Amino acid sequence: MDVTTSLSKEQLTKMYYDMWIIRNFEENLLDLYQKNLAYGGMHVSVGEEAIAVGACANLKREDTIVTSHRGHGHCIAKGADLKGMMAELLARKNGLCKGKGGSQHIVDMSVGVLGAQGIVGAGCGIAVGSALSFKIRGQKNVCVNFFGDGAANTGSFHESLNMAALYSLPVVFICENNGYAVSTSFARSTKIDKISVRAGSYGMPGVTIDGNNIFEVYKTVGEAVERARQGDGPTLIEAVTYRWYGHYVGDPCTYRPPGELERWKEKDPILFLEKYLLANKLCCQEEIDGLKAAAGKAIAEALDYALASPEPEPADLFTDVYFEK
Amino acid sequence: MDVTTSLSKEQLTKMYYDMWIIRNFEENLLDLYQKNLAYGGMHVSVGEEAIAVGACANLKREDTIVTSHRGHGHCIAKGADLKGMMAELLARKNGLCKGKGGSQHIVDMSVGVLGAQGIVGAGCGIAVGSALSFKIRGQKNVCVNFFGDGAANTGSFHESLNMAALYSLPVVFICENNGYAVSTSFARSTKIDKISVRAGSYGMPGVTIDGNNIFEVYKTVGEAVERARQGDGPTLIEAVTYRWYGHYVGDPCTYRPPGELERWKEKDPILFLEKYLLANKLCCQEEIDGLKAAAGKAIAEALDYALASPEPEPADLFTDVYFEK
Amino acid sequence: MRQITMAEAINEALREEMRKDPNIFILGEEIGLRGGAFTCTKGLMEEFPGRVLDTPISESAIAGAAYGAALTGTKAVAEFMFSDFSFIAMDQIINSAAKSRYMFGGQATIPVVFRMSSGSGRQQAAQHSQSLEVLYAHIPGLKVIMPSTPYDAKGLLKAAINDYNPVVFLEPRVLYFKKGEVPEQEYTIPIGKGDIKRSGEDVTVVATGVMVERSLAVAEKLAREGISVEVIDPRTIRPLDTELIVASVKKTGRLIVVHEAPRTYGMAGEIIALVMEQAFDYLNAPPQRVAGHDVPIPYNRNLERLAIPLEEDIEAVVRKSLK
Amino acid sequence: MRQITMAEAINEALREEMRKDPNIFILGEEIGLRGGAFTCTKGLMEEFPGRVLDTPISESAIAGAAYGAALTGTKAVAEFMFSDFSFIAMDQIINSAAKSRYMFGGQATIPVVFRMSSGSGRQQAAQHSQSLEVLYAHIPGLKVIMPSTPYDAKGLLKAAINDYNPVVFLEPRVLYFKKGEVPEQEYTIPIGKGDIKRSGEDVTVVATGVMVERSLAVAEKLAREGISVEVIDPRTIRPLDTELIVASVKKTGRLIVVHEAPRTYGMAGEIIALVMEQAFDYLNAPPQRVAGHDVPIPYNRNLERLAIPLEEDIEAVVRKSLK
Ligand SMILES: Cc1ncc(C[n+]2csc(CCOP(=O)(O)OP(=O)(O)O)c2C)c(N)n1
Ligand SMILES: Cc1ncc(C[n+]2csc(CCOP(=O)(O)OP(=O)(O)O)c2C)c(N)n1
Ligand SMILES: [Mg+2]
Ligand SMILES: [Mg+2]
Repeated sequence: MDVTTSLSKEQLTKMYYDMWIIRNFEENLLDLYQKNLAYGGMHVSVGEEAIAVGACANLKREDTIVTSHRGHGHCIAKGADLKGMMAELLARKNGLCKGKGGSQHIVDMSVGVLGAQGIVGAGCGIAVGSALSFKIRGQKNVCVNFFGDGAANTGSFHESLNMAALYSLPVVFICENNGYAVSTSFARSTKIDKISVRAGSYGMPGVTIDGNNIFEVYKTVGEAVERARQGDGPTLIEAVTYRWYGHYVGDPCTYRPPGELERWKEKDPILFLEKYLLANKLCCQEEIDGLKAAAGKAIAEALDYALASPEPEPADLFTDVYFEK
Repeated sequence: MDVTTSLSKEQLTKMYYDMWIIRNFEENLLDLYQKNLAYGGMHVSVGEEAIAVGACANLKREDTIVTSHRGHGHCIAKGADLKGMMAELLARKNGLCKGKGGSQHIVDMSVGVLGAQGIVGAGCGIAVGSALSFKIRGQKNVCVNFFGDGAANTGSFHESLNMAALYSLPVVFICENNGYAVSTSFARSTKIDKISVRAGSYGMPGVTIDGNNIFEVYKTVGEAVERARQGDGPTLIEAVTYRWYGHYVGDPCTYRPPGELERWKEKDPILFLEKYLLANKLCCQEEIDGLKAAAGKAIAEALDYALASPEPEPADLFTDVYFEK
Repeated sequence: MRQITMAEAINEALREEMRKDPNIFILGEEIGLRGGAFTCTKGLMEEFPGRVLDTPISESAIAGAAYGAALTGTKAVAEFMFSDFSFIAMDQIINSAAKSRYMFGGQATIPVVFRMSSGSGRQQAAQHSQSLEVLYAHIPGLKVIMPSTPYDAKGLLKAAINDYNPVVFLEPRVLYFKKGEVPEQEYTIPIGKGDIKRSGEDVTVVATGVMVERSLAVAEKLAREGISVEVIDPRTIRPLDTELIVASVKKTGRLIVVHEAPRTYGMAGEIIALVMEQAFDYLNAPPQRVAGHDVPIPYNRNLERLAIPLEEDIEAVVRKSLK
Repeated sequence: MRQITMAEAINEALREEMRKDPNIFILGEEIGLRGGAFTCTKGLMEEFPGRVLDTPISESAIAGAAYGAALTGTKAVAEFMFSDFSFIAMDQIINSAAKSRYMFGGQATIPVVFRMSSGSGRQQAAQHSQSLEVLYAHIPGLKVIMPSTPYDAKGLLKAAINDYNPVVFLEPRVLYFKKGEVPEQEYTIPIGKGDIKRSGEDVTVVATGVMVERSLAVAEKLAREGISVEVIDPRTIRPLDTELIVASVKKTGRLIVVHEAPRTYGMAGEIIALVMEQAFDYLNAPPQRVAGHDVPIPYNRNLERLAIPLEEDIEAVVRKSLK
């Protein structure tokens, strides 16, 4: 893990903090969902935070991401406005989508968050489009596309990766293999062991990594981003991970073998980094506690903001259908 | 090529004859198209006959095939009614589709020809369905799906091959890589060299063969068919070949580098088998000439039949939209 | 009579037909082990091993395989969790399934049902809430069904499974867990036959899906004022029971069509045009539409509620037509 | 005035806009090296290196990439060789492009045009001959255009490219190589404005695409008998120029809608319903539809010819409406 030495304490603590922001944000959501303040289709990524944070730590503001239905973490890691996100999930007028999009359509164009996607697999094509944009405009930017193991079985994945490779586009495809697509285990959706082998079908590099090890994520994505930025084309990265809370809020998770969740909890990506920070004396316990508390506070503030935001008005139903000059 | 020894003279001469039938059929079509007796979208496979004939020689009547827009050869090799085919291409009432389908929708359910497809890539899913049918009914039959290099870039290809492998279905995917999708060369459609590597994305065997060598085709497909029949799942076979006459009837073929066609004509699959038959003294020149003449005669008869067939009547416009008891 | 939910009714229809005919199979995402995102296929994988296939997230292969199986004589029922996902399968549904009998000059029969949950009402936003009946009903070769009660769902699904044509079967999602009367005895409902859900004399309201119960509530309310509303549920969107609708309009002289899908190019236009062609002289008032607004479905629940016709919207138009 | 074909007009529109704005690119199958299956993009790859992309046969990636580029500020024009292939891209066109401005609460503009050739007439059979305008025009968030002349094609395509909304641009295939007057000077035509192709007093004929010239021929013929037919081409299917149509019907008292797409759930229904709502009392005769038959398009050229309205069909209905 020589990558660790290249990361400053500031970077590392920011990563640690960001992961807590994501976890706090989503664990709050679970509660808000229970209270019927957030609703609809909602998918949390608790347990997978290292991928979002490790990947986005390599990106500039002008770089873009396209994410899936399980996108809160990616949006946060890319810098989407926390308050606007929370307000959106609460379907409020001050939400990033004015309450019209919700969890599956969170967007923050100002920081290159091109949107969560309700359609599994659709993001791959959109990412190709963003990368095409960069190439055509001569911008040295990169698009990162997050999606799940299930999405890798869609036609959109295939067509998009082939096109990205063909045009040598600046895009990094990150497949979060969390072992399931809803209740369907990875092994029940394809006969292959590793999604990364599919890179060979497009003539692009592919690699499988431990998605709960933020250093590995940071390093692998960093190299792929650099390659993309230099004009050397796309990469497929499969990051193996696990979602603690099931597919959707309320999922009874009966499909999980006993003990599986517990084993994965031992691989908690946040704890992993925390231990590293402590063991290497980069932080003392007090600092750790301070970072956690700060994250909690940021979320509480976002929640206050969201709760204070009004509901949209009936007239809002009719706006934003078309752009009008 | 030890396969040759397992083929009887009868089988070999039938293969030779069938290839001539296909070539005669299609070269006649070119003429009929000029005369405006056949029309619409029409794609001939002259130069690729060894794949159709070599593959279908492994199939039983109850086995099925699904083909593409370039499907005349496959239909003929699987035993579709020649007269009905010719009448269909002339848009006549006695055509296999009563004149309503034409070249891109030729079908002959009675011999397991499940239809040509106007939509590139669509056949892959249909083949999966036919194979599913066999599996669910407990029939030990196989479906062979023919498609082009261009089709391998469609989402349908990806989803279908993954599904076929997942369920271990009795289907053989034969990708005829003739170097072009319309005017777009293979190298301009993907970065990979061999389509057969894509088999690895689905956990199925994949192999690239010389599509103009009928022995290689016969043997490779034979093994794949046998594996499928035994319940051991699908195979992806890439058969490299070349279409002499361009994409569609009338294609000026300006995209071809000079000399390319000539080089491929030297690899004429019919001549290849003819030379083999003569060199190994399986046939004398007289027999060869007799087979050619017989093929010419069969096509002439089919054409007579077709020309004698009436046009559909106006009322036929309204039939066959729905099945009615 | 016994009351069951629409999800249960659908489950029974599948189970009964699969018991009778070993040549029927079903496929889709989450339909096996999990029993369906909306429980419609619960218990079927256990009862029919090998005939209930959990698929990868591959809508186009699902539809292609269902069509291919049907083409080769095995009756297929494919489930799409949300009708919105069926766009990915539209090539297979429309270019292959709908047209092949015709293209093949009658050589093929295509006993396939494409089941899909439809409509808004669960705050799932724009990509999980559409009502797409017209996109399918415009296509020659397809039949399109949208039941509004458990009874209709069961009877029509059984008919659809045994129809040798491709059928798109749209199940209003918010009705899955509402109960209604369904007899224990077997029955089917013919495709193409509408149902007079309430008879009346003053105005004909043609409504589909969720709009049927809303129209009935309005009819009930207006009845107390002596206004007699006839509520017709065509149940089958294609082929449409034109006869039933035209006869009703000839009786009442007034037509209102109510649907959840957006107004513009929605199904109301077709029904109004048909009635104009066949009963122009019988109309005492301009035919009216009460339809979803021309907007994507929003996430916020209050906005979502306003996006499609409410009882008060229907009531207002009925009153207007009687003026 | 100068006469050019519709294919040339489209080519000019693309060329002129690409010259003005380096931020426009085009992508599709066969559009570069070959210049388009119907020559619409001839010469553009040479003139605009890097901005004309030949794609693999990957319609869903074409549409996804076009949308993604537009979302990030690069104007995209995607070509689908046949509108029938756009089914494979419908998820991207409808679930992504049409809805994202709304879902994103106005954060996005989507300057993308999905060009596609449309209709029958070349004996390509059922999978290469559809008229799908209603499937797109039913969707809030999309604009849908179908020109009937080279002049309209050029002016409207230029407007579409510069519109910040997703536009589906349907080009009647059999009109590609017909010539019409197109000025040398630059012009655009506003989206949403219909055109009175011939004014008249006795009956309003609303026609689109190929049906415009057929309707005009009928009008010409009937004029000799003193029957005065007004022919309106809405040009934009969504948003529809309702005002123009309603004003015409108020004048003539008679409405006939003519389109190539199959009758059932076709665009005529919408236009008739609109006119009923806004001009019921002005109608002197029941509004009529002359539309494609409810069949897939057959291969045989005689049958194919009969599948869509002929001049004689239009004429018969016009005469009937005047009785
Ligand atoms: C095209 C499409 N099909 C089905 C669904 C329903 N669906 C939503 S999420 C999901 C599973 C996705 O699995 P995966 O890609 O592994 O992502 P994960 O949820 O595990 O993060 C499914 C099937 C959908 N949204 N879109
Ligand atoms: C989905 C779809 N896109 C585009 C086309 C137009 N088209 C017809 S054949 C063809 C090329 C097919 O190439 P390939 O698969 O290599 O087969 P070949 O013609 O070389 O046999 C194309 C693009 C189509 N029919 N269907
Ligand atoms: Mg997953
Ligand atoms: Mg090819």
